Amino acid sequence: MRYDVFFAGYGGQGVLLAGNLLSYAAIHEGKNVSFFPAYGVEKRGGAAMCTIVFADGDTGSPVVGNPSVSVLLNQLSFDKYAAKVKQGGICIVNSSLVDTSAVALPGVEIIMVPMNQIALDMGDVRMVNMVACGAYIEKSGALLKESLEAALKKALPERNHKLIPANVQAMEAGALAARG
Amino acid sequence: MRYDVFFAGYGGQGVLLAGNLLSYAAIHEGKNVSFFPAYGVEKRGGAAMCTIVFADGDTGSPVVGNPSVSVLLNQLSFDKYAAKVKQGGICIVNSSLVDTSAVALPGVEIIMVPMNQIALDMGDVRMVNMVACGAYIEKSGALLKESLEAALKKALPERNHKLIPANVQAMEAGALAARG
Amino acid sequence: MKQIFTRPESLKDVATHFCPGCHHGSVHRLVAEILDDLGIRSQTIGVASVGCSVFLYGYFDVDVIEAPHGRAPAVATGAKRARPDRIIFTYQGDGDLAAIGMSEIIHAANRGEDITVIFVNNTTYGMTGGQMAPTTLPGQKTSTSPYGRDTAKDGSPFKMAELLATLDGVAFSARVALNNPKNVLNARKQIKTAFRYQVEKKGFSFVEALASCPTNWGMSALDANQRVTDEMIPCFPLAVYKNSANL
Amino acid sequence: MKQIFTRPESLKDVATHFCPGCHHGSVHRLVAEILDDLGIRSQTIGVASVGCSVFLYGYFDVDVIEAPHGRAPAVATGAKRARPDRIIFTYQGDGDLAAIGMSEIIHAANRGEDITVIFVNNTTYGMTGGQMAPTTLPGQKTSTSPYGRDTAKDGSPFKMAELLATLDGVAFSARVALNNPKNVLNARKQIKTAFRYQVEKKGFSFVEALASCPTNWGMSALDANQRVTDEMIPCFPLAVYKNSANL
Amino acid sequence: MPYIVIDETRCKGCGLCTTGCPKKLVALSDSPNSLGYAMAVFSDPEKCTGCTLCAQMCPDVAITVFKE
Amino acid sequence: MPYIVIDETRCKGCGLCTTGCPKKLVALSDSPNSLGYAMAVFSDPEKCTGCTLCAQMCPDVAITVFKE
Amino acid sequence: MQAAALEKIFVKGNEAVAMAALEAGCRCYFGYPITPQSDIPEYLSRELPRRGGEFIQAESEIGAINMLLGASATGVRAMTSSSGPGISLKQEGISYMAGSELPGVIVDIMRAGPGLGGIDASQADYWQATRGGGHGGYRIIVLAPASVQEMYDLTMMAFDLSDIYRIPAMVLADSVIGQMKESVIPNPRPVTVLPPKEWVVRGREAGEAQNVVKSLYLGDGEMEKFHWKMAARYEELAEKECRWEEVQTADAELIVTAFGSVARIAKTAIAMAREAGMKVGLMRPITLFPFPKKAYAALSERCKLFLDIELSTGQMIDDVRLAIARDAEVAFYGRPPGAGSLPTPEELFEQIRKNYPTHA
Amino acid sequence: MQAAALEKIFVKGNEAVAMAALEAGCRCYFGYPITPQSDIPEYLSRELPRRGGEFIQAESEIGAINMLLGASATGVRAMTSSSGPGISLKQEGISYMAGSELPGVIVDIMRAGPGLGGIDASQADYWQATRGGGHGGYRIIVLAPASVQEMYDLTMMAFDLSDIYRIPAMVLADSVIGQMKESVIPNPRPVTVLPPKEWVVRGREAGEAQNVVKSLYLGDGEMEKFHWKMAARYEELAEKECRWEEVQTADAELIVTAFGSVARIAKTAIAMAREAGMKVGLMRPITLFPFPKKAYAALSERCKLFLDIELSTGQMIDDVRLAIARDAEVAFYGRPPGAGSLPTPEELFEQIRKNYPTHA
Ligand SMILES: Cc1ncc(C[n+]2csc(CCOP(=O)(O)OP(=O)(O)O)c2C)c(N)n1
Ligand SMILES: Cc1ncc(C[n+]2csc(CCOP(=O)(O)OP(=O)(O)O)c2C)c(N)n1
Ligand code: SF4
Ligand code: SF4
Ligand code: SF4
Ligand code: SF4
Repeated sequence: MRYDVFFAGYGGQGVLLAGNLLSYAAIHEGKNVSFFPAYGVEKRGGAAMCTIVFADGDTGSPVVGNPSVSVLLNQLSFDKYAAKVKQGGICIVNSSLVDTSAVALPGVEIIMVPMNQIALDMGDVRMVNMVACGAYIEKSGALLKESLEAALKKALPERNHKLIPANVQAMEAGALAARG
Repeated sequence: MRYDVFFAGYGGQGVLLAGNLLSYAAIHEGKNVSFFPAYGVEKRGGAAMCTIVFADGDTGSPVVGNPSVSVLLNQLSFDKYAAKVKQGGICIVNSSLVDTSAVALPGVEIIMVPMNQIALDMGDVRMVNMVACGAYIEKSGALLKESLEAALKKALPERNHKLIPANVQAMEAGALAARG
Repeated sequence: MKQIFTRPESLKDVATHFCPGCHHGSVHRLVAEILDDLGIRSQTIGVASVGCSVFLYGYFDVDVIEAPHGRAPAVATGAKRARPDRIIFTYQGDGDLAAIGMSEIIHAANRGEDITVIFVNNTTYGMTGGQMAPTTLPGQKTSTSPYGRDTAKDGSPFKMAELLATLDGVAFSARVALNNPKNVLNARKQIKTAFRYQVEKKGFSFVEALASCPTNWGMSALDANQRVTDEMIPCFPLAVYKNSANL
Repeated sequence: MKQIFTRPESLKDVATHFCPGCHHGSVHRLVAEILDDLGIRSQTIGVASVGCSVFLYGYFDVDVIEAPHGRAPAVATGAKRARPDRIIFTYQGDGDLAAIGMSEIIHAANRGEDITVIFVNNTTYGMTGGQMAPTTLPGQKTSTSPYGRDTAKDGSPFKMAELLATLDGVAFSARVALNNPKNVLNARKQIKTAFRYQVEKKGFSFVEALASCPTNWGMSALDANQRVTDEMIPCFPLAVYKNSANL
Repeated sequence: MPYIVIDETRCKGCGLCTTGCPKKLVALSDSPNSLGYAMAVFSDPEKCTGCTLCAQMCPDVAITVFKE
Repeated sequence: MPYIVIDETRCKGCGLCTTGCPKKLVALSDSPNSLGYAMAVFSDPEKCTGCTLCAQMCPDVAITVFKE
Repeated sequence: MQAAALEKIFVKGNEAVAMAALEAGCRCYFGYPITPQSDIPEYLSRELPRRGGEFIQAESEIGAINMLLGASATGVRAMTSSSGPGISLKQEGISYMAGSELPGVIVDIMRAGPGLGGIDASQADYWQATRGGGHGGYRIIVLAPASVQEMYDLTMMAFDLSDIYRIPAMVLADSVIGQMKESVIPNPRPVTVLPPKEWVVRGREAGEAQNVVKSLYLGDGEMEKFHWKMAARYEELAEKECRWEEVQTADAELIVTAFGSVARIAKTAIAMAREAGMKVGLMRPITLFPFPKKAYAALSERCKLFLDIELSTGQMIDDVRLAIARDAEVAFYGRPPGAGSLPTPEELFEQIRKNYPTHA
Repeated sequence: MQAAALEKIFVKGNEAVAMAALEAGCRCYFGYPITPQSDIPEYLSRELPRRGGEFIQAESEIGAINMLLGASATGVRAMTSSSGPGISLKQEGISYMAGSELPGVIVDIMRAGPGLGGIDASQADYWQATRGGGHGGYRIIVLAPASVQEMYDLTMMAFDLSDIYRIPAMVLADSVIGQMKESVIPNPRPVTVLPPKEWVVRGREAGEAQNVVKSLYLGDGEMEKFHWKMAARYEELAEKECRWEEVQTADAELIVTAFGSVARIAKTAIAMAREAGMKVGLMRPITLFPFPKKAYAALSERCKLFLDIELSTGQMIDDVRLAIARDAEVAFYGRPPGAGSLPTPEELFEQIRKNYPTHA
């Protein structure tokens, strides 16, 4: 199998860390991974995006035109990228910040997860990205929760390992919310 | 007709001025001219060469492999370039400085002109190039003496025009010597 | 009620891309005010450099040439010689002016080109992500001096205002800072003097502005501002190093 | 009978291509003598520049790298960092060092690279036929300053020995001349000190030698030599500008 | 009475103005503006002298000062 | 007695040596050497002190100085 | 293979370059910051000093390339890296290195140009890299990685090839390959028989021959001899060192050809085409110089239609045209990207569909 | 023609360039000394100040090209000149000028390289000139004079073409053409309709639009649009501005192709061949970019054998191959010269003889 997922948000939302995390999880599962980050024109405070492709074999293109799953963390990202989700794909939306009402996405499953809200409830809004990761693995079934836990150890610097349990909890909350 | 002549000597012998002079003379006669100078590796004190081609029509190549006439002012030039003179061509040699005995040039007319001697006799060794020009027009018949006189006015800076009569005399002496 | 402080006309009414607390904004405003003060906006051509100030044309309401990295003084020279009736200023960062552009600034200064150079010294390469600059302080950690600038291998910070003041061609050279209102007001004064040199065709004028880069210093804007006071000014003394015509 | 003055071993026994009376030959000889004196020939790598001294490898009996025009200090930096146990010197003309190579010399000096720079200032571009150099004297006519160097447009001559002495990284900087025996002997002394700095790993050392270029000055060798006395030395004072370790 | 107006859409919450005001009339608010920055707010307007020092400090020209 | 030897094949006739000798023992000759240069010549050898100043001035290292 | 035992690491393309340089024994790095390659100097500024190497942030790209020249002349392995404008500034130095037969590795993480351009992916430096942006007529070795693993492996190879042939070697990648992360096997330095560097400047004892590193050829016929010698060396390179990747070319009726990141994108497009029943293959040159002419020629004997795709308005296409059989055709799809815009597999699939031969 | 009335002057190729620049209205010159082109700055240092123009001997070639950029941005006609190493150093600036759509004239009097090389004639900068030695993918106009008259005429044309197309223009000659003297008709500046320079920076009154000269393209799709716009402009150039010279091609069984000085030498060789009864012609491209592809294509419909001769190991040959009909062949004679060695007409005649088709 070849999986691809596209994450987008603004600068401070931890989009790249989320992408790294999924990448480490996929590696943990023995997959080949390509993680391709991109920034808007302005690096600071601007848009942040990344595409992760993982597969047993060749990952092929690191760029994906129509992602099978997109995780969109703010309005701008939603407006710009929601329509690109592949037919039959999934669009996971941070409903705390995104109003989807203006857009119809026929053939795409939209999953609304109030990520900011959940993260805030867990005690730290910066865990938005963990919530998003949880939602992603829940809906895609592409990776195991255990792999993400293992990945956290790799992706986070040693000094932040104490935060891992909280992060795992945030993921679980994200997964739960996505399950609907 | 297309004429070509190759001049070579060392730095101080006025080779380039001679070439310029012939060029102006040819222009005076309404010809197209190409004058191509070249230096040895060391500009100062090293070898100096030039090729002049003039014709009623197109001058064609500014570079000539086997000149119809070569005027060689020192031993080094003779050793290096005498053999290049075209079959049926003329090699005018400054016999004051060049020993031709070691070389045979079948099919080439060698004209020995003691240029330094003549120039010294005329009062200034720096007129070697004028002697050489005189010898050239005499042997080649390519240009009129009058044209060279006119050329002197063009090629020499105003302040040196007083030297023109002496230069013309040197040319005549060169021509006379070449006539043999 | 009168507006006694408002945006200068020479500065477009748009938000900048500068990070919060970045002194580039302050320098932009001051230069724009001087163009207004001296009534020279319509004569002025700006020469932008490569660095965080690359979008000069987006902020200044003047014609702008964008120079290659470090080459603004040469570009300005070409423009000034072609249009001696215009006011030409360059706006350059420390990487731009003191690293890659060292030759161009020294030679333009030495020729005494009638241009004004605004030099923003923030001890780092802002735009490219905080690498060591020629003005990085001894011991300062940056992304390419991870163990701190080692003067034994990397050399000491360049004092451009002093260095240029030694050249005959330089008419005016000063260093200013933007870290408190007094310094801001002084900076305004020196920048004005610098442009007056050009207006009066009195030769090359240079203002070095000590500036913060909170982002690449990894500091809050306030801490960064404080660092200008605590660390930069002691190393780079504020002064007028040359004022040959006493303008 | 003993030979009390003869060709140094580090100088090959060949004729040079220098014009009669050109001081390049004198500087070559002095540097070679110092290599002999200090017994460092076998450790030494020369870095040649582009100019009349481009044939350095033909005259010095040491390994040589030929640097692009102006870049000798950067080439020397690379070589020295790769082989810190070697003695590396550059030999550069004024066009090379003070025009196109301004950035490289200033930065190598500022970094305090452990190299020795021999700078031959003859106020012109010798090799290319006598164009204006950064050190051309005010009013001096050259093939590209046909009306004389105009300081208003062309700037004033650079005083490299003074300028570099202002940089922290520079350990030793001196200006010498070759126009009379006393100055030659002093030049020898300063060049020796410069190399001793490197031998003792004490930092960047620089010697500027005022030199004649009879050919491009359009003068006899003797007149050119006299011009050094009459015109150059007054403009470029002979002195040791920095000797940080008092060697 | 002099007063200042802080442009919400321009304030990046750097806080430099707060160091400029001799009367400490400018402070950073707790809640972010539309750009996500904790914006500067003006308080105690009656004490403002219209000295413009806050505005002098603002790198984003977000402060306009009014005075008779 | 000290003396100097001028290498014919190296002398370019620049004359700098003539300015170096305190005793004026070196002068330029009238006739050119093989390179075409009017070469330096050494005269009055008995006055030579072996001070090497002529040699110091020679850019072409054409002078060798001998002394006891 | 012992490589299999190595733990995979997950790193950026640029970091892989830096790691490979260390593994290859690179002792000195000289560079100047420029996006999107600054990870390379940043990594090496941390690691080189720890290993007794030298890292210099040069005053400029010109400083950097000339430091490389100086270091390389002493025989150490050394490298520089940059992007667009910086690579342009290095052209004189590269020409000198080529003229002096000096090895040395230059990494170009391309950005979009000309001029200041932008930091987006681009392949517009193809000509500059393969034809010599510098003066005087020379070639350098150009390797074009298409994955982070290749960033690693080809950087090591660049050091070896450069040392063996005494020709500067360039690793030419775009910002996709430079910025993306993939898992990489950090292969150990390959065992390569390198010629002794007898030409280095080193200081020397009496009696040892003088070594001179120079590009000045003034002897009679010396310059011409140099050029023909190098031409022969380029021939040897072409003979021995061409590398390329072919994917499903055996039965292909259309062969996509592309290098670097585009080839990656094309692979997925080709998979889509295969699924749609089209016989499409890929020819990816890995060495851009030497260009694998013979491989193209051989392919073009079987398949008569190529589709060249580049992140530019077309540069490699000339090399493809010059390489293939005279009766083969090359279609072109050029995509000079800008801010945030890259071709997608879907887009390339569309191009394949459009160009796929319909047999009447 | 009024030209006929003008007195011929006898000048060096380099001087003709300088004179033509003045006649073309060049107001500013920025340069740095380098052999074999220093006659150009030397001439202009005398003449420009007299005419109210500006001459600067820049601190370096980088200084010079950027001064050109600045002057050109204000709308004046301006120029720089250099050779080999200096042209390499200008590559970044040329790329910026191309990216900023700035006109400007750059003269390259080629010397032999790579590196320091030598000052002898060479044509090894062909690739650098025609492919863009700088980064980012752009082309500049390249004119290759073969006589002193053409040095004069093509320099003037360079100013016009550059202004019309807003593309930097290069006059590419070798030291033979630069150093030789011929008689020249100092033609007056041609009457050309030039587009108004509405884009210049000039300082401006309130209400006038801001002009910005820049090469930064960050808008969505802006960079791609720029590239395709330029590609279209290059097409237009190719359509309208190709220039070449054909000599006796009508009945030719072998067409020699060469540019610059070699073409001159070849002319005499061809005359020798004709005398020897061989039907040989000459195709000399005058614009190297745009390359006169259609003219080559047309010739190759009639004549199937070309002999490309270059003062290098072969660069233009690729353009010739890409231009001619598929069934035409190109033989090659490369002659990278060195100290004092140039191919002679006799030598080229020998090559013609060797390659002349023998019909069985
Ligand atoms: C020739 C070249 N080299 C490198 C770069 C990359 N670059 C862009 S901005 C910059 C430095 C910016 O630092 P500085 O001049 O200090 O300005 P700041 O951003 O700090 O204001 C560099 C190195 C470039 N654009 N061109
Ligand atoms: C990049 C580059 N620009 C220009 C030149 C041409 N050039 C050769 S030597 C030289 C100047 C020599 O003058 P200087 O450095 O003063 O040394 P001198 O010959 O006077 O000893 C120049 C400009 C070059 N070789 N390379
Ligand atoms: S990176 Fe630094 S210099 Fe650049 S805008 Fe941000 S704070 Fe200012
Ligand atoms: S040209 Fe000048 S510097 Fe060069 S060798 Fe002659 S005198 Fe010396
Ligand atoms: S050694 Fe002294 S005294 Fe003797 S010739 Fe030389 S300078 Fe004169
Ligand atoms: S100084 Fe040397 S070269 Fe000059 S004249 Fe005297 S001996 Fe000859």
